[in-house]
Amino acid sequence: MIVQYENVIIKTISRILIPFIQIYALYVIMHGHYSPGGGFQGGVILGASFILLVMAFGAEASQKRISLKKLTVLASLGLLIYSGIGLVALLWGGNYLDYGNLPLPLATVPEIRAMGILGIEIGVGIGVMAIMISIFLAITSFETGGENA
Amino acid sequence: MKIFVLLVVLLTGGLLLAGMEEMPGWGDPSSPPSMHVSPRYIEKTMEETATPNMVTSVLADYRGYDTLGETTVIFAAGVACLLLLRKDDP
Amino acid sequence: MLDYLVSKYNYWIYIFLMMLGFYAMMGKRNLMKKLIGMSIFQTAIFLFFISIGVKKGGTLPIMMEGAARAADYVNPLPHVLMLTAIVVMVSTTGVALAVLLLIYRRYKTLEENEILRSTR
Amino acid sequence: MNIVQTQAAILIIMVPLMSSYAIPVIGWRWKGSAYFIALMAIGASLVCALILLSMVLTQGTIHYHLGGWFPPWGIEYVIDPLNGFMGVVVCLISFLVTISSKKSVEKELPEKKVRFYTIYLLLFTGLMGIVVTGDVFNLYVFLEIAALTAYTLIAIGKGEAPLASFKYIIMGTIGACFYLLGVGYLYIVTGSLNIADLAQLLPPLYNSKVVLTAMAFFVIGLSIKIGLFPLHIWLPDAYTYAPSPVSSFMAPLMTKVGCYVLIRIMFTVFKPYFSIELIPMTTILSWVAAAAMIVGSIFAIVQSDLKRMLAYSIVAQIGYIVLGIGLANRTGLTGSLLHILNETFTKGCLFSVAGAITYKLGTSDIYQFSNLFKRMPLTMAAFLMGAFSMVGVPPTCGFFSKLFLILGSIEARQWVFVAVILASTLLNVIYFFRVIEIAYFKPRQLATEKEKEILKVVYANGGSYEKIVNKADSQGMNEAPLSMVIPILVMAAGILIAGIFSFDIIARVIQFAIPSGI
Repeated sequence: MIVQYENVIIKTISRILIPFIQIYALYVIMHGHYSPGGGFQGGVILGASFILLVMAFGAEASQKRISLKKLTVLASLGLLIYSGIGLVALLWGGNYLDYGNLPLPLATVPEIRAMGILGIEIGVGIGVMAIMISIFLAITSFETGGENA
Repeated sequence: MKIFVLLVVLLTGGLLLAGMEEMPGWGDPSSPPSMHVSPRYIEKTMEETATPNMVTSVLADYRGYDTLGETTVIFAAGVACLLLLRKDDP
Repeated sequence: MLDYLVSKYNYWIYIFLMMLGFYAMMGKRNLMKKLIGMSIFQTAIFLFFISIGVKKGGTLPIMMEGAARAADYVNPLPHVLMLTAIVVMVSTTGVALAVLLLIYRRYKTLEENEILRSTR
Repeated sequence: MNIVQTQAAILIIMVPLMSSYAIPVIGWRWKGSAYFIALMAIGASLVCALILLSMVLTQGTIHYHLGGWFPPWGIEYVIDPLNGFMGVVVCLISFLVTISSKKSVEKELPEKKVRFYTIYLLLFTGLMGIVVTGDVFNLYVFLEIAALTAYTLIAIGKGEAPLASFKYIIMGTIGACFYLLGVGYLYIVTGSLNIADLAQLLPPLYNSKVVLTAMAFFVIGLSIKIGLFPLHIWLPDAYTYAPSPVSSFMAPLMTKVGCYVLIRIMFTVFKPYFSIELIPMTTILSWVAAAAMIVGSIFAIVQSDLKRMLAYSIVAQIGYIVLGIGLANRTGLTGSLLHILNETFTKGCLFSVAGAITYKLGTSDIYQFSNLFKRMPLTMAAFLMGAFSMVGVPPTCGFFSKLFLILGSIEARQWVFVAVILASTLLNVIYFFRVIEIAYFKPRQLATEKEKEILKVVYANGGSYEKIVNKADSQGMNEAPLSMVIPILVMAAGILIAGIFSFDIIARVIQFAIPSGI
């Protein structure tokens, strides 16, 4: 379990840092097209900001913000977005994951494809973030919380 | 036991070194991987997917299904850790 | 021999790293050290794949202005394959750590010979 | 309806994949729904597999371009008679085993059902993804999904399961990384990742060392995955300590899909000419397989636990399949494919029987099976059928697959292998009929005190005497629940039907499934 000690320095610095980490993570997810980055890297950074939150403020504080139940639903949601976009492309003619057929109101096919890629990145980002945090919480709270047979 | 393992490791290493001759040298632009499939990714990325970052366009569009498999792997790992370590079901 | 060594040094490094991980996986007694060996083994494979894609004179695979010529940019395909392999490595290490936790909780040790003695 | 037909190649993966994402969400409120979603998803995949097989046999190979991109650039699904046949076999056995293991999941893992069925369905998706894909790297991704979920499912078991799972993780990762290295070595000399494209680009490079190393990586990596004799160390522990629903799902499928990948690599990616003449790969494999058959059977004889005995029996049967591949002639390969079908049905049936026995008796130790035929007649009848098929008694499918293997080795002038097959069959007889003998004939001699029951027998004339009766004997019919027994009987019947119609199956499916050029 994370040894919980009251250290004001860590708490204040992390309180300042976490919002900027999260904004940077969203930047990384969104700008997968133009700069190195994308769903996975952004999702991991977003997850890391929550892990910093748990380390600095202890598991109980973070329990209020994000519970394990919501995390699994969030992970499934991210993945359902990804495969859902593929399915929509399937239903609108075209093969699975063929973004050219997405019913987006954009002019040219490449732009629709770019938006399809962006949708994929968002789905992966959400999924990876939720999974990173749930793995971290599962492993750290194994001794006390989720003791299983 | 350790000697046996060391022998196996040295043998495999030697075989790998021997199997290295025909491999293209470091960074030579006319190596098969750089000539066969990837030129189309590089030249057609802007035309076909309007995404300057080629890695993202290959990752999400040309070989998008690999990424779906990959995300499923990480999803399986997440649910696996919860299954192994947590007692309560969601 | 020397030019052979210089022109293909990336393969030497990858083979050395891989054998290091391979030895650690099979030779080490402690289960955690086996896991670390596994990570070295997989990292060596990433190095091998990425070193395939390098082109002399090629830059980052992000399109700048002007016509795209294949020789200007590094081959993006190995990078994509290794993104997948890295995620696979992370997941396998995560599950292996969870399993190690279960083993430690049951046997109170990660030394292979102590575990085998208690199971006999 | 035609959208299902044209898109069947992807729906066979997409339906289980998306339902495995949905299970945790829906399971949040309705815990019992996890089993039904999993069953429906596997059923839908079975329907798609049957559609695919019928389409392949009528219209020839199906090509499905994912994302709309053409092969060397995008990922392609290629369904030909070989993986159509494998797909139907995998789906059918998964469907039956899922039904039969419902009760034991509720008994052994009561409060972990939702996550268990998510991982269970992902394992099924991984296996189907391996069978259907036509892209070498995509096969690695799904190989890793199947492997990762298998490690987890084994580690849930009690006792030494986590240790067995960790050993499997180490060896399985070495196997998967060797496979990935093989892909890398092929990529570095050809530049492509698509199986059909590789098959065209490779022939001029056949005598380069790099391609030789790639072949070595593939064969060693896959030998670890299928548990071929010298590299099978992880298999017995993994399948014994795993919970019984997991071992009855993984035992018939994981290793056979690995054999399919070996066939695909040796005869489709590399031309048969390369694997047979250029490097003696098939002769090496056949000698290793012969050793596997003998050693696997010998180890199976000395086991006292039914699941461990069946696990060693898998190692022996993998020897048969790889021997069929090693013979490298049409009859040998027909025998090998028919043996994959037979082995999947038989092991599915036998491991489900072991699951039912563990469900009822709480133990799978063979020496506790005294007069089990009286107590669990239907389950033991299915066990008998499975034993007959393993031994190769005529009407069952095992006889025909062994027959073709023997014909193949005669055709290949390998008399040693004929002797090895017969010897291994004899060893099979020993370890199966040992179980049947204990279960049928010998009542338990030394019943412990608490199990004795004083049975008061009252005569008509009032005199009475007390008879000491073994508790086990007096229980009478104590059959496993119906939902477990029916799938077991269906699988047993499947063994018989596959045997009787084996010539039709060969003529209509397996004949086309054999890669060309052999």
